[in-house]
Amino acid sequence: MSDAESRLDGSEVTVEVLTWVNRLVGGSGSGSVAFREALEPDDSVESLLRRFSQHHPALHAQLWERDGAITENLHVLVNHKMIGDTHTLRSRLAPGDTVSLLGQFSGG
Amino acid sequence: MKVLHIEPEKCTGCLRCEVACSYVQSGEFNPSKSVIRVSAFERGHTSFSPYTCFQCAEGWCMTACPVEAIDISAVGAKEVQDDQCVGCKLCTLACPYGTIFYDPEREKAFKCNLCGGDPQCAHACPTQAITWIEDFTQDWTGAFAAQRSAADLARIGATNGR
Amino acid sequence: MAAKRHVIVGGGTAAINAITSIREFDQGASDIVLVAEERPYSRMVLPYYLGKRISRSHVWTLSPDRLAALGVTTQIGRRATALDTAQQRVTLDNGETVDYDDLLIATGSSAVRAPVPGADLPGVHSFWTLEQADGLIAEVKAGSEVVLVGAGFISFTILNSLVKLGVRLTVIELAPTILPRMIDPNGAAIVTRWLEQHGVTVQTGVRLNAIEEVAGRKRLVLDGGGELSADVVIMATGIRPNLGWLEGAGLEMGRGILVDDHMRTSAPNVYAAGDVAEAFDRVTGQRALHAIEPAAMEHGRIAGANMAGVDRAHRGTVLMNIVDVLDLEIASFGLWDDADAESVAVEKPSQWAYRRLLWHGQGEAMTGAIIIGISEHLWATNDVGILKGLVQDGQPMGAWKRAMMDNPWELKRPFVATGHVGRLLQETVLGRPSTPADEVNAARWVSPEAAALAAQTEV
Amino acid sequence: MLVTEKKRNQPAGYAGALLRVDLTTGRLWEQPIDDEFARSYVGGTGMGARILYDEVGADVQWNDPENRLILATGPLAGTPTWGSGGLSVVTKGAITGGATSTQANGFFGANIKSSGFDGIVFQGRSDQWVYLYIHNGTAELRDASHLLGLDTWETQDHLYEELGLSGHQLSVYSIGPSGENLIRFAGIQGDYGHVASKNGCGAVMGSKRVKAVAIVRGNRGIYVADPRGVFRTADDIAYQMRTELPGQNFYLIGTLGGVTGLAPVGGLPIKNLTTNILPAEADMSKWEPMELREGFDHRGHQCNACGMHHCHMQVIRDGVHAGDVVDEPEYEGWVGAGWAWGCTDRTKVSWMNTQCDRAGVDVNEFGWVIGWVMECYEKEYLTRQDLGGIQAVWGDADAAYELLQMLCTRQGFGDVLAEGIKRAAEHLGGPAQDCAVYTMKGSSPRGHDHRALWPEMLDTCVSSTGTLESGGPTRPQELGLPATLQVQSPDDVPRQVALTLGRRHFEDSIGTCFFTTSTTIAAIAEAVSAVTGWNYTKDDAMYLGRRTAALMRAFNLRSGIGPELERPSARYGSTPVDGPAAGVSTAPHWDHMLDTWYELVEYDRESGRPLPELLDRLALPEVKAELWG
Repeated sequence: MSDAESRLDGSEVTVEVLTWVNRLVGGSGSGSVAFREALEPDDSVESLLRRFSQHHPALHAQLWERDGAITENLHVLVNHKMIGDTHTLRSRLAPGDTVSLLGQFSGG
Repeated sequence: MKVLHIEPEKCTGCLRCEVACSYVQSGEFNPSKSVIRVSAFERGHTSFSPYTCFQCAEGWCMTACPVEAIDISAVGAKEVQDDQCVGCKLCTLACPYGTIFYDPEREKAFKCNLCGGDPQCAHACPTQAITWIEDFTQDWTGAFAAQRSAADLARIGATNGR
Repeated sequence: MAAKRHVIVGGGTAAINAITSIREFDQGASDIVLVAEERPYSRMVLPYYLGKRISRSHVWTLSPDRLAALGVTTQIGRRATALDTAQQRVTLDNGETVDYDDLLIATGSSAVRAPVPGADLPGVHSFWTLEQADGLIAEVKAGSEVVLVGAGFISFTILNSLVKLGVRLTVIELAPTILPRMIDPNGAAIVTRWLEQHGVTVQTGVRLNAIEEVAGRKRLVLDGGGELSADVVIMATGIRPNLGWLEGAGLEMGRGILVDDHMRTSAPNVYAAGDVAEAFDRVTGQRALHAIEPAAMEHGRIAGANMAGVDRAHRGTVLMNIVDVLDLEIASFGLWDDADAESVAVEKPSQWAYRRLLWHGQGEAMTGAIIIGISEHLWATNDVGILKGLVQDGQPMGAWKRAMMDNPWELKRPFVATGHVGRLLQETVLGRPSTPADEVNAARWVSPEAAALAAQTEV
Repeated sequence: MLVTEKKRNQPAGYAGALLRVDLTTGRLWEQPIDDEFARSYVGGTGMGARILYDEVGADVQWNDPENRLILATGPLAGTPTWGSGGLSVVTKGAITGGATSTQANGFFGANIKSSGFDGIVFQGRSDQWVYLYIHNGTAELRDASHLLGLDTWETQDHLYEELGLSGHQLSVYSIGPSGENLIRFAGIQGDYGHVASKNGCGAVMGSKRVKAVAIVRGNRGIYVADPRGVFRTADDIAYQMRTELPGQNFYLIGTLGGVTGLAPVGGLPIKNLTTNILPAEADMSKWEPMELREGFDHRGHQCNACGMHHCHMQVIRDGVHAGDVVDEPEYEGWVGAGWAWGCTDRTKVSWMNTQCDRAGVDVNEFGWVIGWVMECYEKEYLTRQDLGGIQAVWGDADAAYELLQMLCTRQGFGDVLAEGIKRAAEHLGGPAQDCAVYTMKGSSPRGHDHRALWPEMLDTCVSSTGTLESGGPTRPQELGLPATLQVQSPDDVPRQVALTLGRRHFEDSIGTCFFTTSTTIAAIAEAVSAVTGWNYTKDDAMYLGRRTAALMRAFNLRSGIGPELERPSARYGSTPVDGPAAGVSTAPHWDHMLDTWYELVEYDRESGRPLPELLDRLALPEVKAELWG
């Protein structure tokens, strides 16, 4: 999906869906599936994801808890940094940012 | 006719069929009372297959019974009638597959009765290695067992001349 | 044209199977006459009757209703006394005669007592017929001292019941080990220990010289001066086929009536089955007397099919026995006693487990086996039947033979991996490809008259 | 030999007795499990913690005969609930000198219950090496001298032949050479690939001279209170596992997704935490989960009644070990037997993982030990001579295998490594010590880089069990946590670890696998209720879990393990120098996180003691008396 990245214009962000989570957006469950998503004014990480997931019912069903929060089962990264580091879910996104969704792993 | 169709390639050896079967057979979770039994066919504790009554053509157990305690049920199972069975074990001796057993507690023979047409082993199997479908009874496991045990057999052969 | 008349002499397992087979194939097109001394019952269940595990009514096999349903005419309570193969005629003990188009001799066998003084005293029992079972039941009480003379299969079938009835039991045997015609000395030693641990006294290598009546009890005088005292003596010293009535009939005889693979005797239209028939042994291919229930069943079924005009050959019976002693299972198959065999024997003393596998002439096909184990362990495996399957199928095991010699405890893998299941699934006694439920209804054939009667009574 | 009668009035779901074994005297006896004990401690870790607390005093060391080694299962074991073969091991461990709770699965739980017991409690020390044989209510110590030196798989192979059993007819849980030689991170391995690996429980077993526990799949049935309910709750959990997160992922691929899933967040440990940049030579396409599975001939190898596509065997396709049957590594195995020390050849890692299982060592600690040795070798803190000629170059699987042999037999420097990463590092001291990954309690982390995953670092450090105590938060809202948990938030992290405390203790008490209970605690409690007939709620489950946690905490305080040890080693707590978590650090927040955690779990911040009010609520007056006078 380098194609998507190279053609980003000033008003878009990349949403990349990694690991098994990309099965929920039509991927194979491995590697990365990336999308361009138009950025709207005042878009936060959360509002962008909310709009993005509307196009992907399987993801939508798993991403949002009943109370509207993002499920604990996914990690959200902005520009390859975990939420909480440089961004929170309410942080504004800038054009060219990359939001990543991937599965959580623990234990084993 | 529906049969218990077994695909050993799909069996993971979890023995959930035994757990479910034993409940139907004995009212408790007790795999020694299960009439479907999973064995490993490869060294290293792997390559498993379930094994149960084939409901064979003439029913060696059924014809051996001196008191006609084994009938054929509506779904084609050779079925032990507990009230008739005296526990003489002739059926266990006659069956060349080893799929009819004796319960010393109840003093009765017992075997697969296809759960009256709703086999619980097939329900319990998480991988559909056991299904209840229209087919002809056949040797489900022979080729699989031969293939998976070939390496062991070679090893045994290699130590033969020792 | 008059319907063909089948005459069956004897009411045991062979006879019953012959009758049901005839009906399965001819759907009632023939006449069947059953000549039996007693109302048919199952000998196999008598030990359970003795042990009060089943009711007396449970021993009957062919009830009058069932006989009627099968369209069988009966001469119950009659004994055949002579056979005229030229006239195709059987004479009964009341002087009547029955003519046959074909005849099945299935007169079974009788218990034989050791020929010692006192063997016929009251209180000395055999256990073979229902009448004898009734006689024994009347005498055996909890706390009775019982001596079982003979430690063979028949003895062992009633041993459980006797112990459960609470008798004090002693078993004596002429041979050096118990169950001499069923298991080898290693196995016998395990079973003997088990018996002793369960309070049964076992004496082997002991000859009984006489039985005496002393103050209402029996005294058993043994060779070498020993003696035993008992309330009840049971003689389980063997059985002999009932062939006396055939003297002069001209049938070819060995130890029994010689039959071919269709259960045909040397006389035209005369068949023999069960304990009287010297038929083929599956493993040796030679004729032998197999006085065992499965042989009677197979013989009867084959004879019945052929009598019904359906050509069916028998591949021979696997010699096999199973008996348990207080939940220790003991079984043997085929040529378990073969001096000319390569064999392996293993034991797990703490588990009371033992097995021997035998390979005749160092061949690659397993030809015999012995298995012993505690019931609750043994029946958690498929091994009993698998041993039968291996002997029955008789296929070379190739490299698996070595595996089985190395580890005789693991039978299922060699059995399955060598394709026995696939071959055995092709095999049935009567050679039918399959038995869907509707065909079984044929096996349970009911005459139209009986069906009509049943329909009426249901209303 | 102990011969027991079949029980007729045991609590539903239980075999009804623990098998007690005094190795010193050779005496075996039954400790009946009555309703009250079953209800209060459930099984596994719960019962183990109670026995440990009651019977092992302050002056008892891990290798003293008076230590107890408890191997127990729980009420769900042997039922149709997925993964119901569970074993939980509780003891005073060789690594921390404190309580241990470590699990394995396979068929232990199902087989031991069918043979008449819910668990085994070892005490004393045998003169001779023995193995414990259990069959249908009988138990017997048997000579094991002929099994010495065999690895865990060979031990099971050997007992199969010796006992004339095969496949699932026999479960063997044994120690390998590592346990025999008292390697401090030796575990107990069973049924080819299931390891209770933490806190040196295998060394404890070795110190008692028990080589193995051999359990025949017996014929004692398990009575349950509500059989239909047992099937229904099992089906409900299975349905959730198949269709909903987080279980769905484990259902489909087990833990195989960990390597590619953790790398993007900086959670994949590479070369002893020296970097988080994937090595150039690593072909990550081969590490995608389905590629890992399909890169080998794989064979199902599930635990009792389990429908997960989790545990498998693999047949190695190529290389010198082609044709070998190995256990498909868990995520932890891929790391400990490879990534942690720079080996990214999946075939070599897979093979090495099984060598660790066979030797009976904890693969996590193995990874940290080898990673540390290789780093020290690179930095010349350790020379080839120190290592008996081994060239411990990053990623060299042959060197790692030689080091494994060396430490399992305590030869040369292996004797130092056998003491575990903390003690080995302290032995060398200086800058070498600073490279080692461990906690001050002596334990080492799982195979994640916790510098990016703070909850696990905090959990590992405050734990009383020798490893993660709370575990990951499954369905956190159920426990009053927000759904979205920020794993690098100084406020969220201690809340998450604290409010989850107790869940794992309950899960590890019921006889199942924690992967197959990746569902709500309410659903788990309902399954336990169906089996036992006791109406457990979510709150009951957490209460019982918290109680077990408090017992273990009290035991650790008695053993001299307090809050002062609750921090990571220098490297473990360091700041990632590169990769996704570069610059992120727990250090500035550590005290704050501990403060918050202590407040929420209601333990005293200074002394570490559970507060009196908590102990009152948990109905543990004897613990209160011991801790507070």
